[in-house]
Amino acid sequence: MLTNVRLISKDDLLETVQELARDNYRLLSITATEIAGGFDLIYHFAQGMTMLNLRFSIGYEQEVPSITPFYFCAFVPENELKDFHGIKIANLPINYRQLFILSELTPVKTPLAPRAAAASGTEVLPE
Amino acid sequence: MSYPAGLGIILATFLLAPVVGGLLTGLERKVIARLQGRVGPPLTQPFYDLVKLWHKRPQAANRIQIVYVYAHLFFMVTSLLAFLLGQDLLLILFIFSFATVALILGGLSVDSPYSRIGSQREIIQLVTYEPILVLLVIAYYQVTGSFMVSQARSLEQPLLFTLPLVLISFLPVFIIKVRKSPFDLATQLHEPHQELVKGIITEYSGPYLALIELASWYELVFLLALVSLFWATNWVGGLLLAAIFFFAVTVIDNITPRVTYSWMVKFVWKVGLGLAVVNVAWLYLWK
Amino acid sequence: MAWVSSARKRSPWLLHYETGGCNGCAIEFVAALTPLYDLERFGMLNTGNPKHADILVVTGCVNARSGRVLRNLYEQMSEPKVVVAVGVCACTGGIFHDGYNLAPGADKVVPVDLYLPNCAARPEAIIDALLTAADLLAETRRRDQHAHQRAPDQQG
Amino acid sequence: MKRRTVIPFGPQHVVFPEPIQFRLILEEERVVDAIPALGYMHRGIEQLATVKDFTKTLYLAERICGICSVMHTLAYAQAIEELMGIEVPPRAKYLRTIWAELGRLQSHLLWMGLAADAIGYESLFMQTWRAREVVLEMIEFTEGSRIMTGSITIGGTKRDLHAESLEFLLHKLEHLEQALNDIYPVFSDDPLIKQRTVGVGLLSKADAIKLGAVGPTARGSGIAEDMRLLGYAAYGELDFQPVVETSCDSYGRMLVRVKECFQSIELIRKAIAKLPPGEVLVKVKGRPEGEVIMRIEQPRGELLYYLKAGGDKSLARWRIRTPTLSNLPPLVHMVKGARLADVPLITLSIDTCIACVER
Repeated sequence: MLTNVRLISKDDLLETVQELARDNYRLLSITATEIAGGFDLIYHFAQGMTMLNLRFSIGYEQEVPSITPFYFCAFVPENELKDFHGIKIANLPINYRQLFILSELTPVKTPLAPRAAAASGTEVLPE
Repeated sequence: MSYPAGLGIILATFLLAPVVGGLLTGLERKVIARLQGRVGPPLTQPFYDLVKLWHKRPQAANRIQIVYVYAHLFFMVTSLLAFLLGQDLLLILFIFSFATVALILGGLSVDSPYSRIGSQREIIQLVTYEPILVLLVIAYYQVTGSFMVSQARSLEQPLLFTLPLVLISFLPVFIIKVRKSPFDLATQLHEPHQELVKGIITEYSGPYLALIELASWYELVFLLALVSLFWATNWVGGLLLAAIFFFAVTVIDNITPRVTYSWMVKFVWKVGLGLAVVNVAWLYLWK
Repeated sequence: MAWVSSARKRSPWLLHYETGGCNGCAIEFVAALTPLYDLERFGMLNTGNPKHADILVVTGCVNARSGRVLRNLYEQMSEPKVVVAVGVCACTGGIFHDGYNLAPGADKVVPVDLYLPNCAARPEAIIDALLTAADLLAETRRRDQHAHQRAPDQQG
Repeated sequence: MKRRTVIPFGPQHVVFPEPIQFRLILEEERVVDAIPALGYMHRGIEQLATVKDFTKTLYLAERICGICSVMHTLAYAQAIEELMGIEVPPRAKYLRTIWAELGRLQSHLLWMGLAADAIGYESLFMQTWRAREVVLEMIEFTEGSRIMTGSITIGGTKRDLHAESLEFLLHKLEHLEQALNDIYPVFSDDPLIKQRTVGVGLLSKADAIKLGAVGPTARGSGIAEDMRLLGYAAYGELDFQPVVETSCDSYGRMLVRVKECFQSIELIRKAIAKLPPGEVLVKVKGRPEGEVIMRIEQPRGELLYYLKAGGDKSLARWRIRTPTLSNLPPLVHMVKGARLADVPLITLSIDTCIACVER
């Protein structure tokens, strides 16, 4: 089951992540799920065998700050969020512009967020 | 040398050398397969490859590339021919190097990063082994008093007894030239596992690749002939020496991984060049 | 000429491209090169260079991005050439056929001569398919250029 | 400024059979930057799971990756079982452990062969793959197929092992151990292999934590993390310690994998000795509901599943975070500053599985 969940708000994210980085937590992944009117975001961290999940929800139009200043490896899941859900990430240093795994030839934009597909207006640049 | 004998050698070079070279290549692939616990291709496999490549539709990146392939083959055949006719060793090795240079120029003439970097590595290889070849010629001159290859046959004792270390230092040169592991940096003909795909020959296809393959057979025969020079007084001894060299290289190829070029330069210059210099110095001081 | 086609039959050089899918067939293809199966005894070499190859072995389902690479590789090979689709993904798209990113089968991108539907294709089956492909190679056919179907990037 | 060359490394490349592209920016033969380009294998499995029946998604899970197919079915089955509250019979748990370890063996042997191949060591490549065929023989004998076995299902396993199968396994394990004993000293002591691997692709422990390395990549950098210690399947009852190397380079990561092969053989032997009698499959009824996170140790490292189900026929969300995806940032870090000749080996040293990465 989903255990050890800490509910936070979007504004607390960077501060919390900074604390976790100081305590030598590892970033496992970031999961987004489309819910009514927006996305449910879970940041999975682990220290040894124990997991810690940070959870908060955002609306379609809201921007999430990138946590790459503390965890450089976050650019991989954050680019995935952009690809599959069309979530807007602020200050992403390595930005594939929605072409990380999907290509400009893919007929579907944001395949894991069908309800948001129409709302996604991000510019797609050719490779 | 009499006129008919010379004609015979020329004919043998053109007709027999590719057959021998092809069969040796086939044998080598078979031996490698057996060492790896596989059955391996038939002995005549290189000939099938050659015929097939020759009849593929030609595709070339540019014209000049084709010129260089023909130049490569021409210089390779010429060096073997001059060797068998007993000509000047210095000249022969010069022509031989020119064959390699032609291949390098061909590799550099196309705009492909693999081919370019392969050519750069080939240049490094050329620089690595050329001093050893020069020392070989110097040592040869010291012993025989002449640069002519035919001189070796009239010696009282084989060159091997006076130049053993030079022969050993020739081994890395041989491995570099036949593009075998651990020095298969620029390209490989039959093993595809390379970070540069095919290196210097990446951009050649069809008939042009067939020509390179044919040149590599001439090259193999030439190098083996050069080895047999160390026991030129007796043809059995020369043949035996060449056979030992051939199998040693095949086994070494099988039991070593590829090294990096900086390591290759260090190793060949330290060990190979060192041994050759010691041999030459010894000849100067004691003989 | 008989001896040319005989040489072609005995010396097909392979180019393997994994377009997508799960790697199962790709690994089985590599396994076919190793001592237990040993493709080299039929004169087959895995060249890895499209300019040297005769047979293009496609494993896995073709997606939007890899289709273009596959097409590119195919066009770099010089005639005569044969394409073998190994595994059900390369033949029809397999279990992923209704995915949003896929072309249903490699034949939507390059003309495929031989289909080997299997999940995952066994090395024995791959050897059989490649030997049949070598026979096809021996019949020097010139393929109709119009038979080339459009790549997914050209589809609307 | 030095002249820069850009080499497209992949997507079609002989060294690894999988398509990933690295645009390597070179100064002479030294890599100054590497830009990974993914997407050559993307199939959209996460999306397919939201439209397919959750029992059929099991087969989709198996086909995420052909090398660790057992691991994916195991993780998926365990996640669904946890959601639905199913207790798996103990015999099935042990069988799952045996198969998972066989899968790890064949994956590690495959990797060892490809690594030998990447540095041009033909003969060693052939010998390792010959040993791998022994493992595949065991897998085929006990599971019915070489790659896609379909032997693990929701609620247990589809097959049971009889006494003669177990005897066959033990017999073949001895063969395998002998072959590995021959191979091991080559990997650990051969001077030229050491020359190519020691000090190549350095990843310090601090970097490994910061960049999120998992599995053998992390264990090669001195992090003793192994998800098997969580005690899923029957691992809780089998005593073992994770293999850790502290040299932080390609050599360390290579040794971790070679040593883990011996560990897997030991684990299979222990599991066979302790194998309890009884049923192997329980009936599954109903539909999953809720959220679950499943962490499993794949051959390549930690696999993370997040499943969300709303009591429907299909899942609401299936998030797959595979080990290679997590190991990509460390890889990019390691490749910078390396020589071109070392790039294939460094890339392989994290055991890239692009099929897993792109789903």
